[in-house]
Amino acid sequence: MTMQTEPFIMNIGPQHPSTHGVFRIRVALDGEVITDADMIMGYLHRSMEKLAEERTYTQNIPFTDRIDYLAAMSNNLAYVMAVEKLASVEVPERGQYLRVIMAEFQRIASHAMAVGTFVNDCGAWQTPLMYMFKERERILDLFEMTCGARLTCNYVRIGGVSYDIPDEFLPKAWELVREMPGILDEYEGLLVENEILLARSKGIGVLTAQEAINFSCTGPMLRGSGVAWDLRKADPYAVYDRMQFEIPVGRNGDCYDRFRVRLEEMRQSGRILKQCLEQLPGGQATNPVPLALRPPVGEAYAAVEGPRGELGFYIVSDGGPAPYRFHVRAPSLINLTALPKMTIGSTVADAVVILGSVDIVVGEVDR
Amino acid sequence: MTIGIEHYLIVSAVLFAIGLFIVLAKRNLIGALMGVELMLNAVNLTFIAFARFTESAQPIAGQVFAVFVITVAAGEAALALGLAVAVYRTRASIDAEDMSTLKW
Amino acid sequence: MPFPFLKGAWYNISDLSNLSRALLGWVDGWGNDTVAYIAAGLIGVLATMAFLVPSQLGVVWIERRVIGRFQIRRGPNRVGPYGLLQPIADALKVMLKEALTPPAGDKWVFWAAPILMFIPAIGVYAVIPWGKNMAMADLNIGLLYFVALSSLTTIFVFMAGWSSNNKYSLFGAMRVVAMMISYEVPVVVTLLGVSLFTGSLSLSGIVQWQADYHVWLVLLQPMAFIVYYIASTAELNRTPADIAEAESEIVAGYHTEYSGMKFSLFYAAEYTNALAISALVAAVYFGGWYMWGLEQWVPGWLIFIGKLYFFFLVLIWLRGTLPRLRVDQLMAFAWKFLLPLSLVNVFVVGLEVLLWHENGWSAGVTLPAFAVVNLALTVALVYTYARAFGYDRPRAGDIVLRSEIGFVPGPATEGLPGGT
Amino acid sequence: MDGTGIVIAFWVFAAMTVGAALLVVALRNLFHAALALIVAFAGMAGLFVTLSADFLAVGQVLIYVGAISILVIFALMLTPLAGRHNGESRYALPAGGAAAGLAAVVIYAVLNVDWPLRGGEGFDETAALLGEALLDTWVLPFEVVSVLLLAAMIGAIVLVRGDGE
Repeated sequence: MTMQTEPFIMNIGPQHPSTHGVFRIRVALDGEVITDADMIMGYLHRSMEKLAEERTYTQNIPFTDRIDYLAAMSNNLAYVMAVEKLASVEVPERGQYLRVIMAEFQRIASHAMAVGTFVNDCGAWQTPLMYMFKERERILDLFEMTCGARLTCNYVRIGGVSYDIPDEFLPKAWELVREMPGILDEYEGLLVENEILLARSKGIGVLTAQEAINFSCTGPMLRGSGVAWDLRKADPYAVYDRMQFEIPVGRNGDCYDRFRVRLEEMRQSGRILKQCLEQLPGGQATNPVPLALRPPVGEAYAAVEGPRGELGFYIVSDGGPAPYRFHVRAPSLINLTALPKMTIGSTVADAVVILGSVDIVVGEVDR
Repeated sequence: MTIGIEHYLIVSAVLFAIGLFIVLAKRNLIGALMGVELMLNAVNLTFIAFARFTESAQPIAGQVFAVFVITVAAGEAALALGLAVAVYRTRASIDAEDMSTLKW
Repeated sequence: MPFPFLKGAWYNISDLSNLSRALLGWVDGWGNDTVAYIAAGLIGVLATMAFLVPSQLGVVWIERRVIGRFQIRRGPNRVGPYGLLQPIADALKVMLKEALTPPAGDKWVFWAAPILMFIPAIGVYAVIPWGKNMAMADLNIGLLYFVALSSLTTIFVFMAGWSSNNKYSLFGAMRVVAMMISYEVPVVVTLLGVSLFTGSLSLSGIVQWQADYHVWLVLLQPMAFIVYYIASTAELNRTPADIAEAESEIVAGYHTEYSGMKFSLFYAAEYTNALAISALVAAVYFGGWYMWGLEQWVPGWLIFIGKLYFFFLVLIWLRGTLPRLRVDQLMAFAWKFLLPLSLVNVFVVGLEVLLWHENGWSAGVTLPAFAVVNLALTVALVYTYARAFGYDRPRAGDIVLRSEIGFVPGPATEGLPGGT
Repeated sequence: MDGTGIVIAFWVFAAMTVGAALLVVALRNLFHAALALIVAFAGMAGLFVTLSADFLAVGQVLIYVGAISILVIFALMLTPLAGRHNGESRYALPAGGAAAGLAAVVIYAVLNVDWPLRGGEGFDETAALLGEALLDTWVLPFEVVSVLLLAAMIGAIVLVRGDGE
């Protein structure tokens, strides 16, 4: 006996509470089980890579804020590092430390958002998200007092950072860093052993290490699948080579492991921040560079370990004031390509959880 | 005016007739099943009306019978609808007139 | 005297039924049965409404405030003192919103569903015993009536989901049907234990039994209470079983397409149902108006409403803290966890009733003994079974900290070079 | 209490039941027909109440309105391609004749038989009476019916299960 029915096609998105923006998955269903998943992107395409070819190197920094609006600092850093590589600009030590401090704070903020929305996608009614927002809010306050913006910071500059930190920054940062382990213990106490969360995320959306590598996944997606890979260790940039920290790695490759890896990374970021704040040297934070920077003809690729994975910028210079080619290796987009692999065969409810565990930012997927 | 047993029996007869018509005339299998349910309901009404109005050693017996009818109706509904779904799966149709072969 | 029926009875606030009985007696004096029946019905309806309408507004405020506290925020506090007028503002807002009807949907069914939703939601209040002698209609099959009427909700939810002509809605509707049918079984089987023990299907009778024996049924049948409360939470479509309107999965489930007043009708019906379930739990398992003598000093109906609101708060608590289960997990939970437990409960209760009544043991010794036995059984069964039923537990080695890059041996990296 | 209330209730519920049953025949949309069927079941529950069969009335609501009609609707949803048309086959005319004839015969019989009526009221409380009767006089059929239900359930599961599972 065979069932002769046409598949039930359902659109998850583009307007849907769980797609984290305007992203659409067209799924074919058999009952609740997904038999086919088709990702449709581009609803948020803003043509940033092309627009960047018309603007000077400094003018492009705000674009990078808006690529991944939850991790503006990391994006700034990656882009600026690419330009610095291209133009061979040196950054003073204090600038390097400030960059790392901001990037790690940004990682905590971004992971807090990721974990919160992930648990939301599992069906919790906003409560974990609100808890996560509590600390994210304090981090955004730190950003605000440093550069005036909370979300789209536009802080890192070619040759350093836009402003040195204000006087009230360090006490607040120290307070937060000291409280961080306790806060994380609270989060873990709330979430890690929650029976329903375990039921919803353990064994769901399994991606083996081989598959994760084949899909070029990076970040918590890759680490959740048992691959200890972190650019901060593999190819240390800024001052990460002076930091003591560890790479949290999951062994099962399911949604739960990705969620746990994120929680653990927040802890490690706290460690890094502590070391950075201890070692923070004095002196100049920025080497001034001309606003209309004209790097020599050539190309450069620089990548950082962003909250979502390897965030790389590839820039080609023709010697003019604007990049000839500006390309972003967006971890959200590349991690997302593993989505059909993970969702086919699971249910609709699982698909939402899996999407939540990938932690996409649609601004970065579509650019 | 009082309502007697005749009133209930006539309502029941009308309902039974409607149910019979549905069973005999409807093309859709599930539609026909609705007729069966109506007929069973009509029979129940008769039993309960008798239990209420007629002389008997154990007047509740009519209601006991209705309980059995309801129970059997539940089983019948589950089974018949299962049949309808099974037929639909093999034939992609639940039109009663399409089901004219004994074997396929 | 303009109101002779008020003489002597009205000031006894511990038994408001005096008031209505006096009023009825007065109306009955006119010599017209029909008028008296209608008056009796009207009094009951008005009394129920006198509870429901303020509660309806109250619970919206309570839920928003309490959930706000759960989520470290304040909740509504702008409209009126402590945001008390927020529900009225909410109500005005939804009334003024445009009521959309999906053009490809089934217009009549679409309109009828939210209105019909209220029939079971309000109808079940007829049998709630607010206090001694204070049930609007003390049906001798009240418990069954309650269950039967609340099972009607399924149909109206399905009507809403189907007529919207929206795939999310249809999904939600199908889920509701599957879930409600599954969870009705444990609900009915657990309540069976109650009526076995008390020998009554009437809610007033069950409360009276508890008052007579000076015990709450939850002490005698803790397992039944747990099973019933979980199953009825699921029937209410509240977290962790809100798969019918699972916001993160199917937008808003069966009421995705509803807006304005029609949406708020669903919303209100949900609260009405939640209050009704809380009332049933308070009456059946927590002694209704009975509180070991406290009802001598405090009006019984106040005690009852207090218990009712307590269980409503528990529902809010669950909603504020738990994620949602998946459909198949919920079904498995109903059939594999709740149903066996409720069957065990019926068996044990039946055995106990048999022992008790056949041997003519005295209640003073028997009931404490049963309470201890049942509690032990509950702890053993619920705990061990829940453990056996539990999903994968987190293991110590799930997350490994590495200071070097490389592969971590584990299920995900099988066949890859391990540990470098 | 054979008062005006019962008379009104009877006519209301009888009209509701028969009217809804006619709608089941007349409505062309099968889903609407199923909804009309639910109304007919509910009216039937009302008629049961007027016959002082309160337990059965509630049972009717629980089983017919709450479960069987849901099953019918579910079956409708599971057969999406079958066409939701509630039309008649070519046997409509003879079927109508048969139904009308049956109704006529039964009504004639009802009106012309001298029923052995018992005076007095209906039952006070049927739940206990029913329970005693079921577990006393009718215990064998009761058990047989439970076996039948089990068999029907297993049968239904076997029927709708696919081969692959």
